[in-house]
Formats: sequence, structure tokens, C-alpha cells
Amino acid sequence: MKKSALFLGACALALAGFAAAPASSQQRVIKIAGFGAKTGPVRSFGVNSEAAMRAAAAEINAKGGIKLADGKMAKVEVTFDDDRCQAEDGINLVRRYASSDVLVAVGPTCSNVAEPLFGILQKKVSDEKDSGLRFPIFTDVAVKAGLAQISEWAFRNTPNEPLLYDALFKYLQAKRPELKTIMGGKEGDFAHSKAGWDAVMKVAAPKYGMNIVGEVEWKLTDTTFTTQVREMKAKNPDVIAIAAHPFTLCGVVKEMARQGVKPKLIIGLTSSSSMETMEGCARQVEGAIIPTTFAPVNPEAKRVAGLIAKQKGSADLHSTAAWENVIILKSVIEAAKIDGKPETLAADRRKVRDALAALKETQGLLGVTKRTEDREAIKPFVFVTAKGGNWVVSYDPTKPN
Amino acid sequence: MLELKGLSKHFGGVRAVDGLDFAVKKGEIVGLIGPNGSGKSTTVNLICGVFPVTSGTIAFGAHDITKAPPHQCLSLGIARTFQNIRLFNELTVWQNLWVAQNSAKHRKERGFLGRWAGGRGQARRSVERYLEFSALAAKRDELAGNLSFGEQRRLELARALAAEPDLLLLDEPAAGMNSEEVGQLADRIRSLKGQGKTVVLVEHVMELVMGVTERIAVLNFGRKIAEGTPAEIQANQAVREAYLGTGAKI
Amino acid sequence: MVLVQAIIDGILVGTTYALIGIGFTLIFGVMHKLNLAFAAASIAGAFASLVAWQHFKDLPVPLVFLISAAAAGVLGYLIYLTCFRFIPLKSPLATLMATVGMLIFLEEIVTHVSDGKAQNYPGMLPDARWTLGPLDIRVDYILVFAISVAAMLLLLALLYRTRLGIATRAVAQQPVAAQLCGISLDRTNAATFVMSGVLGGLAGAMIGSSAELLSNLLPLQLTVKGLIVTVIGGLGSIPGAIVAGLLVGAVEKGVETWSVLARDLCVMLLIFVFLVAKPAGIFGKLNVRD
Amino acid sequence: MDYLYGLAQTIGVHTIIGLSAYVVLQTGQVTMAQAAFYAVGAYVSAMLTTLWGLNILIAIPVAALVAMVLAGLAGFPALRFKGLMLVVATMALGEAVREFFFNFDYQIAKGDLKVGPAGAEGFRQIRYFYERGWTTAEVAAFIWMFVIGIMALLWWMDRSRIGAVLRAVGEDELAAQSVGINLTAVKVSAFAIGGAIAGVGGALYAHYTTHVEHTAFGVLMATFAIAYPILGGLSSVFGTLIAVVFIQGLLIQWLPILIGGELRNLLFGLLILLAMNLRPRGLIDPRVARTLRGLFVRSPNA
Repeated sequence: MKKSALFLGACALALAGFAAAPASSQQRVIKIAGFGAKTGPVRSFGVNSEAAMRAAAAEINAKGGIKLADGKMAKVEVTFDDDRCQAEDGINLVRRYASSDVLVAVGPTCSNVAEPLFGILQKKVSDEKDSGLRFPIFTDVAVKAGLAQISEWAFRNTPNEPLLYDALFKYLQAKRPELKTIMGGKEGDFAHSKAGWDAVMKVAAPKYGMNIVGEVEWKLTDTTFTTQVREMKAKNPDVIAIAAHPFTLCGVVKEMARQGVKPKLIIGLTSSSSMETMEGCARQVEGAIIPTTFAPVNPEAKRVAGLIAKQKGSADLHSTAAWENVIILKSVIEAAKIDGKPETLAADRRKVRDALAALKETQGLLGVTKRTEDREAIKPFVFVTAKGGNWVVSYDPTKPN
Repeated sequence: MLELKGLSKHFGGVRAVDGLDFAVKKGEIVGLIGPNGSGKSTTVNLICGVFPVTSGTIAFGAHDITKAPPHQCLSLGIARTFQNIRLFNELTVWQNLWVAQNSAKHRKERGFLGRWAGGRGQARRSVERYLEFSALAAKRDELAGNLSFGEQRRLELARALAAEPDLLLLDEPAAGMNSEEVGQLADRIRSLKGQGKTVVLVEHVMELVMGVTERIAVLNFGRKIAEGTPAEIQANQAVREAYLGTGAKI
Repeated sequence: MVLVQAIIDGILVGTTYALIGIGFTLIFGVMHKLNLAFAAASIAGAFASLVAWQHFKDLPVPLVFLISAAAAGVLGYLIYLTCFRFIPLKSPLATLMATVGMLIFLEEIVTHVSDGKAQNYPGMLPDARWTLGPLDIRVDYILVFAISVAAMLLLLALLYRTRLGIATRAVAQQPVAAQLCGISLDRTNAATFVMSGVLGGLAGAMIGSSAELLSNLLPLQLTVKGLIVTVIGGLGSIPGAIVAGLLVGAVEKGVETWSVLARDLCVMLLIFVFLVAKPAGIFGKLNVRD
Repeated sequence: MDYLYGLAQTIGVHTIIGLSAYVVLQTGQVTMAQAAFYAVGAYVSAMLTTLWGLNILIAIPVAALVAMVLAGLAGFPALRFKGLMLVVATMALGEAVREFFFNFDYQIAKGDLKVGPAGAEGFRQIRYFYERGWTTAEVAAFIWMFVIGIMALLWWMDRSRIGAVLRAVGEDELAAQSVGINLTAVKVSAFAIGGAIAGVGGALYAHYTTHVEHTAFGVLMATFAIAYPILGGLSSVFGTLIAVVFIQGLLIQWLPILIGGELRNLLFGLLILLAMNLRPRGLIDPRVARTLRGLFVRSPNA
């Protein structure tokens, strides 16, 4: 009985702590809630996004904050929660934001969280009968194609992979005409990796004269790739495209090195253009090319990368999107002329949504990002190549040489 | 009413029971004795369908139950107790008796729908009766695991009886009891005869076997080496040798 | 030829499955309980050696392996203390659940250590290959095979030739009688956990080393595989776990040449075949007598 | 407030999946297949409402029925196995079902977009509740209607002879047979009842999250399904509920607010460990359960 009393006590304490959590605020603040995976296999995404958001908020606040409709300045307050890459956690987090004083949220990391999350939002703002949440979400990482069409409250600033790879193969056709054959490898049990080959690269390559000579697959947690690499060796393609996370990407290229499979070019999936790949297998991916929407190619990009590093994160195509999102939200909030008072919260969220929807283009770190009708982004990009343990820009479409 | 013909059970090379012929008539109290490892418990387990039979047949009344699973034996009217008590320790005394309300007799009495309606009351009354019989009425809501050893033995016997069987197989019911308790047990078993039950008693405690049975079969190395009244068995030379070598008194 | 090649690879890699299977089966044999945190502890051991390797640059590979084995051995003891020692024997589900808690805990520690990223891990002879006619075999797989076999032989020698081993087997067969003979149940159980932990740590290091990578994705994956091997091999049977490990490795690699997605389903099918045809496992004996 | 209603939805659905394992665990079978029946319930009901526009009150019973039939069929071969064998066999079944949904592709055009299960991509836009304007509170109430119904059913079963029979099988199969209990019937029934309950849980899950995909129904989900009743204790249905509140509410939702998200998962494992050491028979162990029962009713047998 004593022990059970202890447990009940702990529960009560937790409840009390929870009830006391929302603190009273004296100064005007605009709350932007970030959320993503900070535990589990994709933990680094959440850590980096949080760092980027905090860096962006610090920068905005250093310049005085955000201007409200009545001319007063409000500070930005960024919070970041862990959704464990679990749908139900993400849903509960956003419900919590929606019933607190958070104006807008940035997240999540995982597409399997984004899908249900957008599903519980109101589908069409004009549909009064729809009881979905009326809360704007501006996604930085979850990359699966076409997610924002689920709800008019969902916006994304994520890479459009079909366009990126289309450009890459077009570039390869022009610059490396000797590359004639391609073989694909993918994580067959992970939706994004699978689509990265099946729906993106496999579609783009033949359009620019590259011949698909085969494909192999493996699973997310595999550690041996002898069979798949042997098949690559047998087919001997000019190009090997690997749509996988860094863990198996590195496993595959290491096995390729062991078996002496040396394609003329390795193409990777966008998210592999990270330091994780370099920490895992810098030597073996040397020369691989990946299209990405971020690289420190200009002074501003370099400066931001430095700021994010100061917050103990690393700047990559995903975390810089989180930075951009906060900066974009600042100008959107100012343009929407919100009141920023507790009683106008619902109206303010709607104003932010409408202003986000009205955007035709935004300023990103690599240049101008176009916004599409279905609330997605078309971001400027560069191609990066692995060289000496770093990703270096090998082609920048804005600077044709 | 129970008839074993050429019953054999081999575990690998070990012939635990080897060509056993044995019959029990209705209303008898029969003893099954023998030294350790002579195949007594295995025989009980074979009758109850716990182990598959290697060869031979088992008949109960008009039914061939050689291949019947344990629960079916019960619904035909054979109930048993275990050498090492096997109660449902996490259930109360009352519930232990309640789950045993399962035999064909109960079903017939209650009918199909009656099992849902009137049957409940009848089952409860039956449980009450056996609570009284085992002198455990005061501990009805106690968990079976918390009972004393003697109480557990009584409860196990009551649980077997609660199924209203025609034939009762008792596997060493007196193991670990003091002589006073054995005396009480003997009285209980004798009273069963009055209720028209048939009993097969597998036992080590000769005091009990000799006291209550009318006929005894002796097993050694899986074979029947003797059969007869208690007096005949006590005088049988082969039996003495089987137990303690020559010259032993049992 | 592709198939033969794949099956050879599978058998060689299968030895690591065998080691994990032995770990599960050893504990099951002695305590009749399942330690679900075992594979996680093995990978955690490998991660401990990874940290050491990163910290002291250029640690020789054998030393890295030893660190992994030692760390996993210590973890094995900790698991015994936290999940088995103080939970009453009568509550098998509680120990099961406690090891699940431990699995989650270890997995998360590994995630924090690695920041959720795949980490470079030293390989054995990364460039050595052995060509045998049309066959092409990775020398480090042969090393994995050799080390695993050596570890298994060592374990068998330990179990059959030393006092501790005899005590372990005595406890496995008759815990009460063993206690009456003056064998400390507590100490023997703890020793079993340490032994299995050391084996697991070795396996974890070799799995990481043959991939030249470690990831926090591995613990759950390896737990499932270890359980499969244990069941196919027969609960508590060490030779069974060895053969089952090799069998699962060979089947996986063999099927992989045909379809990767069918691979895991085929392994599941293999379980069903064994459960139906040989429910006691390859060498296991069913306890028919009570 | 809306947030608390949302949390109530999560707790409700997880309680149902926990209760589905509770029934099977009572017969002493540790099953890892509950996630599979959960998945079947989710996909079947979502297809019924989203593709063919059926009422959810029809979709849920149908989904439960399909899950129940599958569970019953799975129960027969599962009878052969005990202990670890059963764990692995049911895990294999669960993974096979997950692989099936991973490859399950069946969509029909609805207006301007195609809806339905799309293999690895999952099944999106299951917006039955939201399209009909149900508020968060109403959805929570709807889910809790099922939770309370199922808990009441199991509470009644626990106190009736059925409950005693299930526990008897769980404790000693041979003794149970010797008092005339048909093991096959009891075990298969437990599987089937558990399957039906998991099917209901899956159906509610699909509709409150609006999206299902194979990753949600893996080994982890199956582990949680049995973790709730074991952690809560097998003596009372309330144990499962309390365990779900403990895990989903306290550990997953409130702990990060109190101490920050970083440490949450570390503590998560440790607290389960601690709970099992302090209360090996579950948070609501037999003694607490009896006291609890005593508060509500007098002894049923008096």
C-alpha cells in the first residue's frame, strides 16, 4: 500500500507541475514552437533544427524583435519539443500548442509524423464544418512529396526532390556525357528512401539519356551488403545512385570499396549531404555528388552556419530550413499585422496562415525560394561533391562558369 | 467400469508402463501401489490423457478413451488429483471449486440455456456443498496459495469431487500428511463409497491403502506383479522383494 | 554460383548470430528466463569500445574487441542486478518487462552517445580478399568465423572443464539440489550473465567491425534475430544456437539473392517450419515429464 | 483543454490495445501479435469509412470482427507453443502482417485525389471525424465510450466464471485440463477476444490520427501492448489503465515538460525497471486489486 501511495503521489506531483507550467508573461512575446525528433535514430535532425531556430530567434531579438499591428515590438520566444518521431506524440504536441498561446509551429522531422499531423488540421479554411485544428504549421524537415496538400494550414520549406534530381541529371548529361548507364540502390523498407529511387531518380535518369541497368535494395538496419554489391559489380554501371540513410549508404560504399566496385560517379540522396556521412565513411564516398538546398556558398550562408554551430548544431539543408522558417515567419507576422494579444490569438493564427499562403517567394540562404500554389517550396540548390572529408560545391546554377 | 488392456508407455528406451492389464468395477475402491518409478503416476497420467499412449487401450464404460484429451476425460466422469498439489494458487478457494463445474453431468442437468440462467445458482450450490465437505467454508475467499499444506490437499480433493465424477483417481493424496490427517483422509475416502463413487488410489502410505481399499494391484518396472485383497498382497513374496528385497515387512 | 557465394557469406556472418543466440540461450538455460536487454547490451558494449577507440586514437583492433567484450560483460552483470536479482522468481513477466525497460534505456544511451548518427568503427583488414576460383571471400568474415568458433570452444571448455562451469550446469538442471551442494545460486547466475555478456560484446564488436559502422538502429534488430536463432536452435541448447545461427545467416543471404523484401518473411517461415516440425529446436529436448 | 481531450484520445486508444493483450496474458500466453490485429482493425475500418463512406459505427464492429477471425485462426497454431516459442511465433506473425500492409496498395479516386492504402507511403486522409465536424472533446468521448464498454466487459468477465477459467489456464494448464477445461477452446477464445479488442483499438487509432502506415505496427507497438497490462498488473483492468496513464501521460507527455525532453527516454526505461523491481506483480497487484474491489462491492460470493 505504501508503494502504491508513492506512485499516486508522484502522479499528483506531475499533474500539479503541469498545471503550474504556463508562466505569466509581462512583456509581449510571440511564441514559435519547434518540434521534431530529439530521441531515437533521427535525433540529430531535431538537435540541429532546434539550434537553427534558437539562432534565428536570437538574431531577431537582437534587432529588437517583431513589430506588431500597434507598432510595439514583441520578442520572439522559441521552444523545442521532442516528438520521438511518433505520430501520436506529434499530434499531442500540436494540440498542446494550439490550446496554449503559441502562434505558429515549425516541424516536424519525420514524414510519418507530418502526415497524420496535417490530417488533423482543418483541410480547407473555407470549410466551416471541418473541425480540424486551425493552427499554422511551417515544416522544415519532413520531406516526403506532396504533404502540404493535405491541409491549407500546412506549409513547407523543404527540398523538392524531383526538381533537384531532374536538374542533376540534366547537368550530368551536359557535363559528363560519358556516363551512360546507371544502377540504383535503395532502402526498400523506408518510404522516403524507396521513393528517392523509385519515384525520383529512376524517373529523372532516363529523361536525360541515362540507361538504367539494374537496381538493388536492402533494409534500413542491414549491416552486410555483399550480395547487392556483387550484383553492382556484375552490372558494372557508370553511375550508382544510392537512396539511403547515411548508415546503410556508408555500409554499401564500404563494401563497394572492398569488392573494388568503382563506378565513375556515386549519386546520393539529398539528406546524405550531411556531416554524418563524412563521419561514417569520408574516404569511400569521395567524389560522390548530391543535390542539396544548402551549402555555405555565400557570406550570409557562412555566417548562419557559424551561428547555428554556436548553438551546438550543424548547418545542413534541413536545419537551415528551420532558420529560414523563423526568419520568414518574422516578416510574415509583420506583414500580417497581428495584434499579438491573448484574445486575438485565433485571429492572429489565421492572419499568419493567410500571409504565408499569399507568399509568392521568400528569401533563402541560397537565394530566392519560389512558393507554389499548394504551399510547397521550390528552393534554389547547388550540387555538392565529397572531397577530403567535406562537402564542396561543385556546381552552383546561379554562378554558371 | 475402467479397463486397461495391454497399456504401454515408453519414454525413449525407458518402459515406464509395459503391457499393463487392469480393470476397476463400479463402486470399488482400488489401490495401485509399487516402489518409486514403478509407473503408478504414469498410469494415472495415461488414463487422463496427459501423455499419448504408446500401445494398448483404455476403456471407460462404453467409451474408448485411449486418445481422449484430459478435459474430455473429465466430462465423461473421470476426475483426478495430483501427486504434487496443483491448485490454482492465484484463485480463491471458492473460485478453485467454481472452475471445476464443468462435467457432462453439470451440463446435462442445466441444459444449454440453463448454463447461463439457472445453472449459475446450481453451480453455486454445488460449490457450497464441497466447501462444507472439505471443511474450508471459513476460508472461501482466501487465495489457494495461502492455505496450509493439509488444507491444500483437502481443497484439491474437493475440486476433483466438485466435477461430480463417477471415477476418482487419487495420486498419492496422503504424501506429507501426519497420521492424524491420514486418518481423516481415510474417513473421507470411505464416505465416497457411500456416495457411489469409484476410487483408484495410488499411494505409498500403506496405512491408508491397506485401510480403505478392497483390492490392490502392485506395479514394478511398469508391469503388474500382483493383484488381490490387502491381506493377499501383504502375504505376497514377490511384492516384498520388489519393495525391500527379501524378508521385508510392509 | 551467386547462390553458393551468398550462402558462404551467410554462414560466415551467421557466426555472429550464433554468438547472440548463445547469449540468449545460456541465460535461458540457467534461469529459465528471457533477457531481452541482452542484444542491446552487446551493442552498447561495442559502443563503449567505439568511444575508447575515438578517444585514444589508433587503438589496435583486438584491444577494441576486448574492451567491447569487457564492457558488455559488466553490463551483463548490471542487467542481472537490476532485472533479475531482486525480482521474485514467481513473477516471470516482471523480469521480462524489466529487461524491456533496460533495452529501452540502453538503446537511448547509445543514441545519446552517437547523437543518433552512424559511426565509423574499425574494420579488420579492410582490404584483404581471398579469391578461390569463382568465389570471392572477405578475409574479415573468415576472421569473424574463426573468432566466434574460438569463443564458443572457450565457452564449452569453461562449462565442461571448470568448477564454475559445472556449477552453472548444475544450477541449470537442478537449482535446489545445486544450492544444497553449497553452490551459490546468486554467484552462479551472475557469472552466467557476465559470460553471456562477454560473448555478446564480442559479437557486437564483430558485427560493427564487419560493417565498419555502428548505429543505434542495431539493438532492436539484433534482439529479434537473436530470439529467432534461440528458438530455432532449441531453448537452452548451445550447439543448437550455433547451428541455427549459421542456418539463419545462410538462409538470409541465400534468399537475398532473390528478393530482399522476401528475406525476413522467409526467416519467419523457417521459424514456423521448425516450430511445427521440430518444436524442441534442432538439438533441444522437450520436457515431457513433470 | 483541447490538449487534454487530445491526450485522453491517446490514452483511451492505448488502454484498448493494452486490454487486448490483458485478456491473452491472463491465459499465460505472452503474445507479440497484438500490433498485427491493431493494424488489421486500423486498415479495415479506415477503408470502410474513407473508401466506401460507411458509418463508423458499422466500420468499427466489422473491423473488430475481421481482426477477431484472424486472431482466432492465429490462435490454433499458436496453441502448440508456450513461453518464448510463442513470443517468437507471434512476433513472426506480427511482422508478416506488417509486411503485408507494407505492400498493400489499393486506391480509388475520390474527387481530385486518390485515397486508400498506398503501400509504404501509408494510408492518408482518414478524416471521418473532422469532416463531420466532431470536436476534440466529442472524439475523446466517442473513444472513451469504447474504453469504458470494454473495461466493463472485462471487469464483468474477471468476476465471472470465465475470468476464473482464463486465470486457471494461465496458472496451470494441466490442472485446468484435469478439471475439465478445454484448453484449445479457452486459448483460442482468448486470442479471438483479444484480437477483436485490438481491432477496435486500431480502428479508433486510424480515425483519430487520420493516417496509418506499416511502421506504426512493428515490434515496438507489440511490446507496448503487453507492457501496459504487465506493468499495470494482471489482477485488474484498472491496472492497464493506470499503466497507460503512467507511460503515455506521465512519462511521454509530462516528464519532458518537467525536466526537458533530453532525459525523457533515459528515464523512461529506468522507471519501467524501477516499477518492476518495486512492484513485480504490477502497479495494481492482487492485494491492491482486492482492496479496490472491496471499495466498490462486497465480496461477490458472500
